[in-house]
Amino acid sequence: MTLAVFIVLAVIAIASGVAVFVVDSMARATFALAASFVAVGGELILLTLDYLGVVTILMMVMEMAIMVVFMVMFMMNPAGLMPMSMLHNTRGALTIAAGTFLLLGAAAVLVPWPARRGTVPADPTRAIGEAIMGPQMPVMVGISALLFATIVSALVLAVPHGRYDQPAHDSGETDR
Amino acid sequence: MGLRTSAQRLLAGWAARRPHVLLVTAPGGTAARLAVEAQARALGGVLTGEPADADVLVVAGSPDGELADAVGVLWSQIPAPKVRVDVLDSARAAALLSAGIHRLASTPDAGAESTEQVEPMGEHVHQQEAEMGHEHGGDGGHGHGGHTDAEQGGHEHGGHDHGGMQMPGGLMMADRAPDRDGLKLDVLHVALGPVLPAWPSGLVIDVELQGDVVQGAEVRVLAGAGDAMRFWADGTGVAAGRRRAAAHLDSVGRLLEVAGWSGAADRARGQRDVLLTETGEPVGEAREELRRLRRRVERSWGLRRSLAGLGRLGHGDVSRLGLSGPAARAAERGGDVWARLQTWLVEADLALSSGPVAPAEGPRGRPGRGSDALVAAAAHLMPGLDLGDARLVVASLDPDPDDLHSTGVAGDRDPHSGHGENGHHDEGPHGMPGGTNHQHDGHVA
Amino acid sequence: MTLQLFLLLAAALFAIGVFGALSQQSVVMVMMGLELMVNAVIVAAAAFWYFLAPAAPDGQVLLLVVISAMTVEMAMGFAVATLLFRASDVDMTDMAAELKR
Amino acid sequence: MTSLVQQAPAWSVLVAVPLVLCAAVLAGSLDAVLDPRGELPLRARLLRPVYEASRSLLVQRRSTTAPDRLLWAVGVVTPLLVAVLMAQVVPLGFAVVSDLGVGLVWFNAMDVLLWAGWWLAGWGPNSVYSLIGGYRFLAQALAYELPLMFALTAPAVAASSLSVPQIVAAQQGRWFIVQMPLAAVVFAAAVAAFAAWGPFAHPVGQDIAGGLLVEQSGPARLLLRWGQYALLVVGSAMTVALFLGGGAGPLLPPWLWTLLKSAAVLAVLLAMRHRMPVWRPDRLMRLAWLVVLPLVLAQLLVVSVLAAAGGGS
Repeated sequence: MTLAVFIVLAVIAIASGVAVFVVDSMARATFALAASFVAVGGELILLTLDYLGVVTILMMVMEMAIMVVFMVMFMMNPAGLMPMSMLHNTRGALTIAAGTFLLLGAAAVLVPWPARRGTVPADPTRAIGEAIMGPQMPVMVGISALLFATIVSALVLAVPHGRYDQPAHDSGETDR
Repeated sequence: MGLRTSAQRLLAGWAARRPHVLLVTAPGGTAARLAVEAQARALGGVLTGEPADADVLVVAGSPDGELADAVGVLWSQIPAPKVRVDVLDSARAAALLSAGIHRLASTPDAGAESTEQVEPMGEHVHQQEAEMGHEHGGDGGHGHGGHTDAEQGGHEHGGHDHGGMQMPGGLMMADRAPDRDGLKLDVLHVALGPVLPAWPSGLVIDVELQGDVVQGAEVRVLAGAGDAMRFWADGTGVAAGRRRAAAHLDSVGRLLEVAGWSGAADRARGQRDVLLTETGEPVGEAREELRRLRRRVERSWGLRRSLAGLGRLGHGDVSRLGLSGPAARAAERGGDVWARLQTWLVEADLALSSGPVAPAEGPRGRPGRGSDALVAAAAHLMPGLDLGDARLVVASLDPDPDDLHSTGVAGDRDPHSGHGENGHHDEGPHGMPGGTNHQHDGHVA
Repeated sequence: MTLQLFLLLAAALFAIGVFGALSQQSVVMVMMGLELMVNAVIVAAAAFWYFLAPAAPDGQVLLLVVISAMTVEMAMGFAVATLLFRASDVDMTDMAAELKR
Repeated sequence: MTSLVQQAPAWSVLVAVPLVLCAAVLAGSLDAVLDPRGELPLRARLLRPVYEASRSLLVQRRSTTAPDRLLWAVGVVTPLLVAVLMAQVVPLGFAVVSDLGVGLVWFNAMDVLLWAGWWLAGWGPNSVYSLIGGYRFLAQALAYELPLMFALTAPAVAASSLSVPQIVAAQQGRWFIVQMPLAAVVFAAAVAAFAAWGPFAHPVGQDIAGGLLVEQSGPARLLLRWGQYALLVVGSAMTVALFLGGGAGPLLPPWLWTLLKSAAVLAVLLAMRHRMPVWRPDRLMRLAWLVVLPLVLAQLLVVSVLAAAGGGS
């Protein structure tokens, strides 16, 4: 049963992953990627990682909803109504990709993975909660600092100079 | 289509209990419009602004020229089963509308002639029901003009472009131009009007949109048939004061509808109807009702927050644009959308108690000039606003198409241009990180 | 379900991501390739945690770090894309390379 | 009243779907009853969902130029689908379809699916107003999502669990609304926001000719409307579970208490529709980030301190 669910989700994840680079429409590509992430979230739930699986779905769908705005804003042909190719060096990329898959796949199958140590905790969510609030606290502190730095630098990069200079004449709302 | 079962009849009967009426007003059709609005409400129907949602198309007055074409496009966009009702005489509005709705109920698809047109990238299935209720007998051929790629026809959402690249489906790729954040983004050309919810029907404002931000605006007025009577300005019947108050309440209703407060809008329209019909109602009672509405509106924190500071017209603008009437007097209160709303409410009250504030003027200002100036003001204010704010500004000025038409300027004057403002605004944060002011490209029908 | 199956899934996703990142011209599409590679890393990390060392929470913490890294990558990617686009109306990697000259 | 919420047998999934649909239809009736406009007899109001459904079933299919049919269809079904998926973790009385350990996060993730769903419903038809509606929803989503997340965090901290049944169990003594009224209000408002309802109806606003709904006709329109109602219903039930003690109450059976409380919350949400103006998204954004978010964080701090103090004893 779980094997069947695994296979279905895996097929969805891979098929929509391929679809990202096959479909013409940027909107479709973005939401194909979102579907791939949702399927991977499902795989995590299969591995008893309920919390991380659901969080993956949450984060990635949100991210893709924002992403699609950028796609539509910057791309020449977001709806894919006009046939045009946005690829370069397809053959080389395909070769490298196939090589990567063969290499990683061979490693996955051939490496003698060590035996399992320990058992899955009764509540993995509690386990990770206690870990990040206990011994792994520095990691989370580091991540939060990184996220904050990201917010600041992304704003600095993306926003034209003087965006937050309040206009002289009014409170900066849309009145004129 | 052989499945005309009793079940289908039953459904049609139920469906007709809640008709969705799309109302188009042609110049001179104001009286008919008011009658239809009242009757639609009484029949349990709802007025809708979207052809996709309509099953009864009511045309108040007789459109011609471009407006008639636009009505034809609208009719073709309404999915069957559908009924068209033309109302010229307000006295017969109720009977015609009821007959139309009855027709809708009794014949789910009897006599339906379906025309199928398959176009390159989209199919349009028109199935046409009985058309009925012509006051003016011989005119059988309402534009069922198929799918014209019209920029008019309020709901065709026209995306015609200048010299763009041709794409499949007859679409054009959008132009690009710098937006206010310094990004070079696509420009869409969209016509607002002539038919939109809570919009002065017949008015068309061609806007250049980047995302949902208006970068330029040009006004056109679709000419109507003959010399329309200016209902609000020189209609006869009830006393001048009541008529003036009703005119302002009509505008208030439209503005509140655009602001998304349909309950209060409905109250304003209800009072308007009472003022126009029941001449016997004591002034005191009408004023009390009006004051209650005003208190309700003025106490709404959300509305005030939405309207205050928007679309400001100072004393300088008033004289430069030649504004008169309430819109000019609103400059005393700050000259924004909120001030214009308050001015209408205050002046409606004054009109009831002691007659119109400026008896020589119409509700829109100086006769023959008022609405023209309002339209110019709208075109002046719109660039730089997002589409919702632009709609609020237009609704707060509320030019009267009848007024525009009868002055004779409408047909052949130069469009008032907002291009002087040009597309580049650096007016500061719109308050939306990554929100609505984004673009899309060529994906517009 | 075995570790190998999960790793094969991860390898496939990673390879698709590599293809996308190498072949696409648009900056945003390249980012989508990167996202798919990170997606593969998530699968692999979760599988290693479950099949090799489920008792230790370190694997889960690693996953959290990966997910955060993905959001960071995304935010910075958007910022850079916007910057490029503002600077020169470009969203293609080839053209961005030409800017340097 | 001490019994914990039980997980219902597996077949309850099959019951939950029609239950949500029925509730959505009843919400349509309630909406019509609460509609201040017009002077219709009660019967005509109660039957309004039937009339509307009949219209939708008769209407012919209608299309636009060059639509993205696949994504359009996905967008149209999403709101109703999300409501059904959310309902899996919302307890009715003391039974719940699935006692997912992380039910709260599940609810949150499902509401994020709406970001995609509403946007797609706007993108699909290939029409200006409709797409603007989609963008407006995303702008609004950025405003409501963080306050919503922190409002959800508060009961989780107080009950020290992410499981909805345990949160219900934790407030049998005192409802959480007592110690976190602000979180409750913010949560209910966020429900209206993700359903694009009432003051948050900007994405379907009249000023853009109906926005997301402008090109939707027939069954598509019906699905979106019922989706909105279903979201409001499920959101109300979730408010009851998180803040109003779930099925707790004297005399009446728990399921009835849940229904009564949910109906009350739902009525408040529905009544907002015609009685308040729609808030402009830029002003809403300002309010959400500068006022509501700090307030909710302060609320969370209070709840956390209380929980730490209570946990220490």
